[in-house]
Amino acid sequence: MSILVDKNTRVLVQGITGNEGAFHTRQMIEYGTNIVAGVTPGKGGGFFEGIPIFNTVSEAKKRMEIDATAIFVPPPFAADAILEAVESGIKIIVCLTEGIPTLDMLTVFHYVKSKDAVLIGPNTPGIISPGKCKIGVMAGYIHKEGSIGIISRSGTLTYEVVYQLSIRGIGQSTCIGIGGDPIVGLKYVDLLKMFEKDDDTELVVIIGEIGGTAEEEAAYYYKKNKKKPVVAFIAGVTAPSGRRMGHAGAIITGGKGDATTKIKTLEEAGITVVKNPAEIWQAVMDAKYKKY
Amino acid sequence: MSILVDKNTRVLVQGITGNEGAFHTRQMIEYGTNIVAGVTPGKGGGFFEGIPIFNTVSEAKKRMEIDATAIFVPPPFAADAILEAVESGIKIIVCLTEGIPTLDMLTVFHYVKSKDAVLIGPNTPGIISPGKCKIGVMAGYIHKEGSIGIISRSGTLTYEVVYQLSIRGIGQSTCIGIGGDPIVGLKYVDLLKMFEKDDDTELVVIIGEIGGTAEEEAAYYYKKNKKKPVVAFIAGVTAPSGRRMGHAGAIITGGKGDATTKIKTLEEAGITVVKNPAEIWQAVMDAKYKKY
Amino acid sequence: MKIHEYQAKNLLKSYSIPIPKGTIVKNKKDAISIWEDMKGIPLVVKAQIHSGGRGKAGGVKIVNTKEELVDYVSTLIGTVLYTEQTGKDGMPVECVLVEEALKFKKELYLGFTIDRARACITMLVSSEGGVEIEKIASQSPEKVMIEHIEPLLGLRDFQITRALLLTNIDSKYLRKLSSISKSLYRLFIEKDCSLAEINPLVITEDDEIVAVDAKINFDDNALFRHPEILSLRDYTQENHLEVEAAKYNLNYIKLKGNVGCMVNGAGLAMATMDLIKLVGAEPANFLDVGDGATSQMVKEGFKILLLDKDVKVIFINIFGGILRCDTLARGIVEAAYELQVELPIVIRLEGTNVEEGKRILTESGLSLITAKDMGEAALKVAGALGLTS
Amino acid sequence: MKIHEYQAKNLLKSYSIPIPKGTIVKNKKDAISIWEDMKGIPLVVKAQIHSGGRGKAGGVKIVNTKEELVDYVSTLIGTVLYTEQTGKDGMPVECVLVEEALKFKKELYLGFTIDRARACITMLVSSEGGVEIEKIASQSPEKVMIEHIEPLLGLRDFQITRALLLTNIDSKYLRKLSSISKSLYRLFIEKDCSLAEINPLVITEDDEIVAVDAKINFDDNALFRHPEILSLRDYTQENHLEVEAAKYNLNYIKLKGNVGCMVNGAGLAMATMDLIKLVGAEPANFLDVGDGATSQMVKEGFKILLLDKDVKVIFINIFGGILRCDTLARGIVEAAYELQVELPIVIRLEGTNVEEGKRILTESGLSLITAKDMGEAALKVAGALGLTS
Repeated sequence: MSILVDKNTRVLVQGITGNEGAFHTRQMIEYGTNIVAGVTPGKGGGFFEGIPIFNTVSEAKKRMEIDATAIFVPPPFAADAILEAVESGIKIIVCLTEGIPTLDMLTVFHYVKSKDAVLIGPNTPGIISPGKCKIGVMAGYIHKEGSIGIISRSGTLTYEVVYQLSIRGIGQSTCIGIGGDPIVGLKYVDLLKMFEKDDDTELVVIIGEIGGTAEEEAAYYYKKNKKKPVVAFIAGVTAPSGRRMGHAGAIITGGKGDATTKIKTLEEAGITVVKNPAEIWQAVMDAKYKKY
Repeated sequence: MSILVDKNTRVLVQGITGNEGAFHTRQMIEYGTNIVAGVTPGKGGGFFEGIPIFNTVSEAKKRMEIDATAIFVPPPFAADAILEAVESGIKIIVCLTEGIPTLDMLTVFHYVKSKDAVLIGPNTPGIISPGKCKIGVMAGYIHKEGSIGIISRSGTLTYEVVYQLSIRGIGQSTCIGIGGDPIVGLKYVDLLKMFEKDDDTELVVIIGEIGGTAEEEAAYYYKKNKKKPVVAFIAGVTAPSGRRMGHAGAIITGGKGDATTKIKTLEEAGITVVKNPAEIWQAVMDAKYKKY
Repeated sequence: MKIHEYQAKNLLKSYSIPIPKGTIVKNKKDAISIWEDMKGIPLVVKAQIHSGGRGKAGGVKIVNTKEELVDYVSTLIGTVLYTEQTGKDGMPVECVLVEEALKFKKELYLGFTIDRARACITMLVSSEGGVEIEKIASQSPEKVMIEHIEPLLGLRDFQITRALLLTNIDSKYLRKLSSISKSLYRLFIEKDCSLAEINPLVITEDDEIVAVDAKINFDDNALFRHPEILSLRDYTQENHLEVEAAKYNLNYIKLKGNVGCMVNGAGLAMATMDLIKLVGAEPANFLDVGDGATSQMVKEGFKILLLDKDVKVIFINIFGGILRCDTLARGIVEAAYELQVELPIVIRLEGTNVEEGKRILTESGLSLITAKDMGEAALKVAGALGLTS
Repeated sequence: MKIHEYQAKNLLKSYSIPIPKGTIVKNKKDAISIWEDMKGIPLVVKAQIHSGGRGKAGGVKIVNTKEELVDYVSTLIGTVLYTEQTGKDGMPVECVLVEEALKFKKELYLGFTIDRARACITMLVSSEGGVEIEKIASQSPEKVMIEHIEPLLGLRDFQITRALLLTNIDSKYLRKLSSISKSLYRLFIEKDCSLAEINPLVITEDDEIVAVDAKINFDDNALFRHPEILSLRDYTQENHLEVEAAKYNLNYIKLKGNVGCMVNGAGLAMATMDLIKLVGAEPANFLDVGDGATSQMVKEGFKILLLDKDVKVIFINIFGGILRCDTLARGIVEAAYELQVELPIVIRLEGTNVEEGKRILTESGLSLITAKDMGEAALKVAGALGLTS
């Protein structure tokens, strides 16, 4: 099993004929993702790699069965693309775009919620249920089917952790990048709840970083509802205050969102926090074989 | 029994020290309504007829148990007053104000809905469960406790109908003015559903008028879900097209909302539509004693 | 509230929506002056009245020479036009709009209105402009694209794109049309419109997109926050009795019958009109003096009814709730004396302090016809008109 | 993006928020000129740098005579200020703001920011202005009123009234404060701010409400739609290496250590910094060349690291996903040759085509220190610095 996406997930790609969209659509197909349609306004009626292209999401939705969408649309138009997907009735939205204005995302966030859809990202590498479905830009081959759930705010750091695990034979159920922006859709706490319910996930890895309080929210939830072991790493112990560390959301402001506070809150909730990013695999193994 | 309000309803009055607010607060108290607090910004800490006044609704809500609010606030500020009430967690809102801009009401409508509150009005005489609770401006004495539910878009026409019934010994369970504006909170269909569930209501009178499709929506619902007899009257058979007949919502536009269509739709749904407004009591008696 | 086409176009212009070159003309001199300015290009002259159907009524014409222009302008100004919508009174032409007669390839429709059932603003787009949207909608509904606008989101690009692509408008016009749609939406919101439509919105031979005709109505309830809109009101386009009534905050609408009626409350007023019709007579008006009518308002209402020469009988139908019937009866008696009303007056009073009210009427010495309920009152109205029903 | 106080005040002014009379001064002549204009009323001179704490650092002063003004302005301009926030490099004063020194009765705080957890804009109001809001919030939280703004509703009157009444501000100021609050909110929205605060917002002795200091930050992601804001950027207030890096789309932040690090991806870059610290060294910078770094970007990243004289060791940590390690290795080799790097370079490569990448590095003849994983790489970095860990 896995959460959110699996072998049966039928995927739309918004912006399928753009550079990024086209490249990653090919990669996703190669991985085995079931891409059923694409959208590029003005190119409706055409095909990309044999996949029908529509002018609008609502047209695609009317003609095809669609469960999820991957959005590869430039920042000025990406919020609109998410709204279009939600309005058309798509329930799982993965927005890969980096650089969407924060105020646009405030509206998007509330609209997505009001329509009972879920949004992964923006500014995310996407979601992958290894061996089943990949909606995103991560390299598929570093993943391995298994029982570890991973929730992260970053890209390559997640690949690093996944790789540490995979080469030691520890596979993953589902890996999700929640996105590096200040306002994202699903957060740690939402996904932790899903993993808690997923029979095939036995342990969850949380890869956090400075900025915001999403890690703390997960800790508060976990403190009261812990069922499965959770291992965490928080990046940015050495990050200075008030500076945006690459990700728009990775910033300590007004004394809030520093790594030390996050680590403390997670540990108080009974979560194992690893200090050395090179040793996350070790902590996972310890927790996995110590059992709960 | 009754719907929405009864002997136990604890009522706030927003704009309690204004002319209208003060006058009708006294009338409501006289009728037996349980007014527990008032709000007038800047007059917090004072009292009106022994009732504590607060500066803000949230303060009133924190200090007192409040179930419903009556809003007597001038049009430019009334939408804000509704929003304040909803935001503070009040679930039944009766807005008496006439003349609120329509665009303000669009926002209000959706916000009320998103917070699971109900709004009666605006531009309504209010709601009365005879003998139990009156939140509004109708003359209490013309009502009589009984088993007829009344839903109407107008004021004096409702009094007329209520009076026709009361003087003939036919009492009412609850009488609600949904308001004469184009955008109002609860509509016929919402209230019809409530009356269908209310054990003490045996018959419902719908007093409609030209404009919009609220009567038709009720008819569509009734056609599929009829349980209790419904008698209706539609005002405005002689009203010209394109003119606002007193109520902001009473206007036939683009060939929509004329009385003849409404009457036809209601009759097709199995509702008795009275043509002569002086004989509504007769139709109610017929339906009541014919039984169902 | 309604405004003239030229006023609507000025508003569009202030929102960067292209309109034809032109100006408002009130006399011969203005006409000559615009002819010189426009250097002899073909012009269209459009009578400015608050009504559609001006073309058929002879209020719109293309002119090719200076003489034609001056002649036509002279004929139009000061005249009264009778369209399908104006009824028998017609509407006076106080000014005309003279503008370049554009050559265009295509007429579109673009409009915003309020969807009452969904409680949202709605955008309507059609590739078949130039005729009434209701007509297009009933004849070829597939040619009218409707976009409901979520209050949280406002009008979104994807909606504009969708509506335009589905109406088969060439996508090369998308950018311009999208910008016009957004501007019109902004105007709708910022000016509290109840209707804002451009019809036709044309694609010219030079691929420009221009608003050739426009109709903008405003929410009366929101005029308090738009003095700039209120100042556009043209009373010459409204019935003079209605204008008079509005001064006293009375809701009055002139109709074509002969029973002048005065009622408190809009619903009861409509019901009273319907009742008059049921007994074979015709209401001369709608008059709502308000749920909380004062004796002063009753008096002003009386005056309005008496100014209407069509009125043969007056029917007063009052249900006193919070308002006391005695107060009201005093107002009626006072007004009847002062105004020396000679028409038959049928009165039905009910509600609070009704007995005292009736006593006042009886003791007034006026020859008032009273009735115990609405039904009886209506029959007495018919009787006063000599109708046997 | 940050802007200067004077730029923020100009923005406030364009939104009808009152600011003190004053002007920006860049030299002696300007100073004399404003002295004449202001007719000898007491003035305050404020150094314009992108940092708080200017007062304590000697960057703010009230002057009462022309000489005092000219002297102080001359001293400030061209100097470098060191505040609590600037760190050891300080910030250069290129211009100063000279304005009337207002007499006031009360200092308030008014600010808008984004609440990430609730995904909404938040208004903060305090009756205790003049100090940092974080300080007020931690010392007397009851004095800070927080209003969360629903995206559907926007900032509402009832929220403003509530916030102001609860902070015990005299209700006679309500109307003015409400208007300022709405304006600042509108500015926040229309200019895509991440922070907009007026602190202090003062009530003067004449009962006027004036913004005496303001701080406005903008969402970098939204600058593409605000060229007017982007033009306010002052590069003199930023680290020159960071400015240089930004030209090549590199995310670079100067820190105080001596290990120059280059990483692909922000999270991995932070983790790498943390790892450097764990082995007893200090990162000299944060440098994210992006998930999809090209060999060109790697080269530019190298250049930036070499420009930093503090750097003693270079640590390259790359996890190639979609990006292939062989492509990357070629970029590194090429750059190292071209730039003639003499510092020790520790490289850790992992991911797609890593074997080919490693072969390229080995065969390059460069004295690169390679490592099999992040942990080993960090230890080798420590070793290269002569640290025994």
